[in-house]
Amino acid sequence: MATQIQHPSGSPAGRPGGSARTGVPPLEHRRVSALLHRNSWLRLAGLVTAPAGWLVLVYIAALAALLITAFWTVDTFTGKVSTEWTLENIVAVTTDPVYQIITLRTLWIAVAVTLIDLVIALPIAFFIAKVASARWQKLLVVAVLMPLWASYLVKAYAWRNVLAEGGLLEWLGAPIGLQTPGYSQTAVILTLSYIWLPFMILPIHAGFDRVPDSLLEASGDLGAKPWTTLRLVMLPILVPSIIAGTIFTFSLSLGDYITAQIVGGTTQMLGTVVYANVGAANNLPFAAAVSLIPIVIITIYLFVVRRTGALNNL
Amino acid sequence: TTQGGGEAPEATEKTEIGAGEGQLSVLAWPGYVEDGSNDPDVDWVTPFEEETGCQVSFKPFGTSDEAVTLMRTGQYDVVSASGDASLRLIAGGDVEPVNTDLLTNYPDVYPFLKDKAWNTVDGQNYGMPHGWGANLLMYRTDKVDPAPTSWSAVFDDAADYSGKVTAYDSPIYIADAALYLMKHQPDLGITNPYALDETQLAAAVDLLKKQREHVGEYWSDVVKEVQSFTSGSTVVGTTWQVGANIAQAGGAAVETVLPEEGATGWSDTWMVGAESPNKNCAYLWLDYIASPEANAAVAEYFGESPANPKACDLTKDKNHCETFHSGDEAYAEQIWYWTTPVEQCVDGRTDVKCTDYSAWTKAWTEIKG
Amino acid sequence: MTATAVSGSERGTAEVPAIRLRGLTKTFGDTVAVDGVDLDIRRGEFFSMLGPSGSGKTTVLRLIAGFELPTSGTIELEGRDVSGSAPFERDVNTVFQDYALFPHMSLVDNVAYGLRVRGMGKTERRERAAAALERVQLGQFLGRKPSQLSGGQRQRVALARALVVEPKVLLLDEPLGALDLKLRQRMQIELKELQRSLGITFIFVTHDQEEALTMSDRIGVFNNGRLEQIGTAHEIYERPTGSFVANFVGTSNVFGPDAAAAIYGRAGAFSIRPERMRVRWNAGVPGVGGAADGAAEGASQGTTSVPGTVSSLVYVGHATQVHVRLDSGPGVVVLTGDQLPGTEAELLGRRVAVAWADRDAVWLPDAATTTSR
Amino acid sequence: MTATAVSGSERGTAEVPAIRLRGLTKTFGDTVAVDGVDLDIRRGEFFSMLGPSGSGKTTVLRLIAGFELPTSGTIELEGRDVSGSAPFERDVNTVFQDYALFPHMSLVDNVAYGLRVRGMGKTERRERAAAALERVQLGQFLGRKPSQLSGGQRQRVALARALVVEPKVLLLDEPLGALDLKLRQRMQIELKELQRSLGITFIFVTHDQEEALTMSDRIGVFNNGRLEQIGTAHEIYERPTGSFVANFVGTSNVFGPDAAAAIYGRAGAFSIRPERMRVRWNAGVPGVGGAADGAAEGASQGTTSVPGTVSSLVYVGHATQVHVRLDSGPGVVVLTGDQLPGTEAELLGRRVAVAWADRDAVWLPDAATTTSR
Amino acid sequence: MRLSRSAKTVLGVITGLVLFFIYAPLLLVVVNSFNADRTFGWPPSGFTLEWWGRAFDSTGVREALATSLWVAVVSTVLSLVLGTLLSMALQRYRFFGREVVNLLVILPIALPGIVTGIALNNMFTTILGVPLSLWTVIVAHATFCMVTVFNNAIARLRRMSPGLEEASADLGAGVFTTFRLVTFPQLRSALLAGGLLAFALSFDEIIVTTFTIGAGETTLPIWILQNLFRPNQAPVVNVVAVVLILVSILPIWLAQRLSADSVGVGAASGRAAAKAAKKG
Ligand SMILES: Nc1ncnc2c1ncn2[C@@H]1O[C@H](COP(=O)(O)OP(=O)(O)OP(=O)(O)O)[C@@H](O)[C@H]1O
Ligand SMILES: Nc1ncnc2c1ncn2[C@@H]1O[C@H](COP(=O)(O)OP(=O)(O)OP(=O)(O)O)[C@@H](O)[C@H]1O
Ligand SMILES: [Mg+2]
Ligand SMILES: [Mg+2]
Repeated sequence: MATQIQHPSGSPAGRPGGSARTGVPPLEHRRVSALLHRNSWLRLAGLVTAPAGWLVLVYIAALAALLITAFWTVDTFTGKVSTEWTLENIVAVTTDPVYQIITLRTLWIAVAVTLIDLVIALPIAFFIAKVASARWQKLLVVAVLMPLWASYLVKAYAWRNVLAEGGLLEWLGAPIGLQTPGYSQTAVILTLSYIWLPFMILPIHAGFDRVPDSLLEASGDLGAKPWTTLRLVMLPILVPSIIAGTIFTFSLSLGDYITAQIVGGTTQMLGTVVYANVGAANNLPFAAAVSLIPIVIITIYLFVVRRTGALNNL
Repeated sequence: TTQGGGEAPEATEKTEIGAGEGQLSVLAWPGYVEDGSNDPDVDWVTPFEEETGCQVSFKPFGTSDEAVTLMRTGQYDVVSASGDASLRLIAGGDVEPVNTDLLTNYPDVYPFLKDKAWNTVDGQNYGMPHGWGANLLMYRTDKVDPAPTSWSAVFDDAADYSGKVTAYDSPIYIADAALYLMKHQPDLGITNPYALDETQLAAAVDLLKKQREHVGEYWSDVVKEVQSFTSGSTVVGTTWQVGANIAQAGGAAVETVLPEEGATGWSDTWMVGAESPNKNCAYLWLDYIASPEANAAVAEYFGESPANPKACDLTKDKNHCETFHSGDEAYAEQIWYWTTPVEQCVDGRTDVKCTDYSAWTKAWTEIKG
Repeated sequence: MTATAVSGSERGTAEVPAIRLRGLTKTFGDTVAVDGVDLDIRRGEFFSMLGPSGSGKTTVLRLIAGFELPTSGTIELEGRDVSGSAPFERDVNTVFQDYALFPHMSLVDNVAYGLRVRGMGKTERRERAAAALERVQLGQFLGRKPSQLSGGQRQRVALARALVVEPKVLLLDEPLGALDLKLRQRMQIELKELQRSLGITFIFVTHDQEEALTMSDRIGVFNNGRLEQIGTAHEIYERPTGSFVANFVGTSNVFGPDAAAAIYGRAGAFSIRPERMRVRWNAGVPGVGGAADGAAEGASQGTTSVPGTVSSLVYVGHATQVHVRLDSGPGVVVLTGDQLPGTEAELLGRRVAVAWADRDAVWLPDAATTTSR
Repeated sequence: MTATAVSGSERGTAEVPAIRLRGLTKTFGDTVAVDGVDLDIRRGEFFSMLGPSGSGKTTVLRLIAGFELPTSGTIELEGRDVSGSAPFERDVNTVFQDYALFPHMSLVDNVAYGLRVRGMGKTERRERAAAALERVQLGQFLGRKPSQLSGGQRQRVALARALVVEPKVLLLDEPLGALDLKLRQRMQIELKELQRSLGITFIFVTHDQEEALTMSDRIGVFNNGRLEQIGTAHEIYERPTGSFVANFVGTSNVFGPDAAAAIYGRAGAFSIRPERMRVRWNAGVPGVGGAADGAAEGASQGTTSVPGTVSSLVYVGHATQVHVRLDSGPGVVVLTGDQLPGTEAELLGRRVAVAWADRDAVWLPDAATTTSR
Repeated sequence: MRLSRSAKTVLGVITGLVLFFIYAPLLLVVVNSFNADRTFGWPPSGFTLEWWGRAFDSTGVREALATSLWVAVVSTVLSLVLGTLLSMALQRYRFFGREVVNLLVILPIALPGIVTGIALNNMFTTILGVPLSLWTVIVAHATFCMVTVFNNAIARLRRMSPGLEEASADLGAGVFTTFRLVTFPQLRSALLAGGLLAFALSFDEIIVTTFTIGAGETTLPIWILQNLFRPNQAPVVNVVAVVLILVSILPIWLAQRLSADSVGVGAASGRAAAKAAKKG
């Protein structure tokens, strides 16, 4: 039958001679494709030029320019930048206790936000990935994702109302004697934790989802109770996902100034200082010097976690 | 040399207003330029556009400092500059002198707003006065007793309401402390809160650092501040009249007072960008915005005193000008309008160098800590 | 089959069996994965579960290990009912098909894991783990990560990890499935030897019948969630109780009721193994031994011979499969190790007779039942 | 081997071969994956590549298909040098081991793909694809996605997809590797029949020797990137040219030079297949046939018999492997289909003789070379 | 892993609490959009639909929304193109500087927005002399949105069998045809997920936008920032936020369904494929 369909005329033995083609069009000559196929560097160049060029020309150049600016000064009255090299700004930023305190405070806020989010995200991500039924899983992921679309500003502002004296938090917490922390550093930590929480849950959830069930079963099989399994098997495997989450929460918190403005009361963060200098005081060189602090911190962090494979889990 | 220590660049003054160029880009405080997109009832841009054919694009700024930064890009034709921005703009050559003769509404403007340090350099006028207001002291009548009459409520006596004091979030607020010191520590020799030498600044910074311990929140946004007052998170602190109005309208038990020391305040001037390609539209705007109708609408919407007395008749709230002490020259006299602190002391001292705005900025960061 | 299953279990009643399953049933939604399995497995036994894909082998194993809970029925481990216990409460360990080695731990930590969660000190558990790895010839790789090993090596790590905690029963789910032939054969021998020397009960899942036949003390053949037959390799191979088993285990020439009636004049079906048949090459040559028409043309001494035509020859190295289309219907395969009396071209289409000893015909009791299921 | 390879290629010189490889070499960094392979494959031939894991089979296939470019050497397709061409410029198609079906396309679109990229109109290509699917008995599943098929079905789709563009040569990389035994056997038959009816050249990679033996016209045995031997199944199995081939293809009892010298008084090594040996069960019983000490105790008619002890018995269903440790050293395996003369317990440790016909001993020319490599 | 019923319950309760923590403030936003009190005192002083009416009348909101959509769409498209190219380059090739590029693509999202913002602002205005406009915003957004597309695409590419592209070439398709017919369709859902995230990031971006937007242009977040603290506008902002949340359900649901990186069918088939690959 096969032969009949494929070769209505002629015997199959005729085929190998190559004469009895049944109208399959011949292969076209594709010069460009063939060229690309032969030269892998050409393919690579075609792929990498535009995005890498973009990143370097737009972003790295801009960062480099900013770094250079940090060594300049500005005439504060006319606002003209003087391009004489000086370490004045850098020295001021690194030695002035005010900036050291602000840096430490900002770091503390970022670390606290990261830890809070981590502690909240772990159980819920675990529940979604490994306990909830397939249908619930989908619903819960959507439920976690949705707040991402509510405006950041609106969320911060909502927290302003929650935290207000006599606001939602006090109103709810009154029976258990809960008091609002007011507009303060604590408020900033709370609000940032809230805003960045989905960014922590999602990668951790994906991480949990990737741990094969058989590993968990193997652990139970070898006598480990669920808690031990979590500690010895799940968490180590999750490390890259967790770090991916912390990159978001940590770096987003590190550079924030709007939340600090809205609920921070008197709290100053690094972002506040940068913003005050560039947006208000028109002192870009000094702002650049201050922004070196988060750049250095984040770069070090990225460099340290690079080898865990976390960067592939963002 | 100018008063500000910067060079006032020579510019050829305009001699007539020609036909509009068809477009105008405006940099202003939020609320100064409304085209009905936020509230259909609040619209004074559309009539201008219809009248002159100049299409307005608008960019708001949050603080005077931001205004200076933005104006420096040269992308704006006109700007509403407060006193703490105007001198910097003039010195930087970002704005150019204005031939007030071409502005039909200029003659109507209150005389006490004309030819002032923040809008006139070397006798050259740099713009059209627009409106002014004072930084007042607001307090919760139910929480603050007795009613304060002095800024000491937020300085020396701030501990009474620790954590519930508010202050304006800008380096220019240092002037408020300086004003307080001027009255309470005369031996410091402060004669103008915008002319502080190193020791005077240090004293002001000290005062503010002490205040900082009791500040619950710094505000740069008047509604944010009103909210804090309404909820009770804040009970005493500096405000604008408009804030008090909103709070009272919302039923909050607040009252304002112009304290015995006097107060700082702002007086805004519309200026023309030096590199503006739309000079005709710019002049048309300057003239239009000080017209009684427009000035009334802006003053009422933003909450300040109009510069044009004729505007007082056109406000919806007939008491507006009274509430804001519009024509009250005595009241206006008590106000130290925002001026950019510069090295060359604005109080005329020549024996010392004054601290400039960048020193104030650094000091402000230090105060907030 | 039920009869067989019970007979299987009856043997174990004297002593307490290592594993006793009674009426074990597991359903997933509408699918009945395991359907009333009764089974006793003796201590120290090498028991294989054989069956086609989806027949429920893995599910039974997972029920025993405790990863799934039975829908109904009970599981006893050395006389103790563990039907509802968690995996970590059962003295049973599993070697997973995909090995399930912890990717973030070194080999020695993988193997020491079971001891670690039992609270053994670091030095001791590492020593034991090292010894266990030594036993599976991986003593030199202690510090490696699983990803740095080949499939066969991983399999041995999984084995060491399961054995180091000295379970009473070891469950192995197609542990050799992913290995290539040579390696699989070597591992079969190693596994069998290990089991003998340790005396642990092995329950071994495979769908490779040769593997099951060569390694097991007893074999359970699964089909559709049920145990079709339980018995030794010999019993399963030589005396299948149904056509399913006859066909699944090894190649069988099954003669249906019609053919059986024609040949033996008896209702029912029977099967004969290819290697039990002989081809009489000269049966079709006139004068040497005339081809009979129709039915049984039995020579003396209980031998039956049926005429047919050679349809193909397949050389399999150690022997040749001769496919013969019988005149009376079914095509049969004969496996012959003898030299063929001619080239392939000469033999194709030749008239021959296929002969077998009557005692090699296995009567299938359930042929009818099986087909109807 | 070089000699063998060249002889293999010599055969193909009369007509233009479908594939001609000359000095084909491929290195990945330090690894020499393919090492100077010369090979001619005739048109319409079913050629299998057999060899252990990592021996370079897949790499040769990928070189022919054009997925890799050779480090040195040339590839000719029907006389045309294609060494540097892209895959889409070669009239060769591949059935991938994991099938590589496009998951986002229905079966019919998968199969029509090759026609689509050649610019054939929608109606015509779908008709042809449907016909091709019909041919592999999947006519009723046209609209399904690959994920809805079983392994065997996917394999057939991959086949249809490759065949519908009518390639001159079809490359198959372990197409049956992932299937279970029964299905694999069925697919082997189907594949072979398809190849016969279409007359297309098949190059078939496998590491399952039985598969290679049963299906191929010729087999090339790979080892370490080189071709060890090329020949028909018979040649490879019965006349291995080296101990690697003797051991890799089927089970072999290889006697080293020492043993060979002791038995036949001749240097060199030889091998004997287990099924060619016989066990003389009564050789150890006094008075029946005395056990000889030491060397060759040949009976007449060119038969050699060597004494030893039964060390184990493995039942493999169709036969039993008897492992005998010879007194003179090596352990050998004898495959016997006969009934054993006793139970396992009785036979273990019994003194027996292992006998074989001298003509079944295959002398390995390269024994020394192979070991040194 | 079998958990005890109590453990499951505890986890469920925690999840419920966290969801409450996530949604309570959002609910407050919803409530406040009907709150008659302009400064949102709690509990609400009265119910009003005024803000909703105003929001629908506000041309400012509509224009800002249109601007935001335009910016988000264009920068998403740009980041889709760039991110896909980059992911293919990094996944398929080992080249000098690969690690650096890998780090580079992450940098714009990892560094604080204000740093990115002032760096780009400085770049555009001082160095290049380009006037700020919507296009500068788009360039900035595409720069940091690229990474979401990149990550989704590269994750998918890693799972994708390289055999598929070989099969395509084998059947006669050239490099571009292969991309169009084989690679792209399989990347599609990953690109959609990445693109949606990019869209969301761009749509809600405020800090970088502040520094790169031109005069007279207003994106929705900028509009919100400008109006958040204005007496008559703040309640309208709440309305806008509520509408955004409601409208976002659709794209999220879509992304969720189409992304194999998340739970469900996709993941299951991915695991099956991995298993099959191991067997081979
Ligand atoms: N978790 C589950 N959910 C739903 N059905 C399942 C589940 N596990 C198994 N099944 C079904 O139960 C039946 C038996 O599956 P099981 O895995 O036990 O078969 P098996 O004999 O191990 O097959 P294989 O040889 O393919 O591994 C199959 O039909 C399978 O589809
Ligand atoms: N892309 C590659 N990079 C580096 N080494 C490779 C690559 N492909 C193959 N090799 C190496 O080349 C050698 C031959 O591999 P190949 O895949 O051809 O073997 P094979 O005979 O097909 O084995 P298997 O039976 O396991 O499929 C192996 O050592 C392998 O590790
Ligand atoms: Mg299974
Ligand atoms: Mg291979």
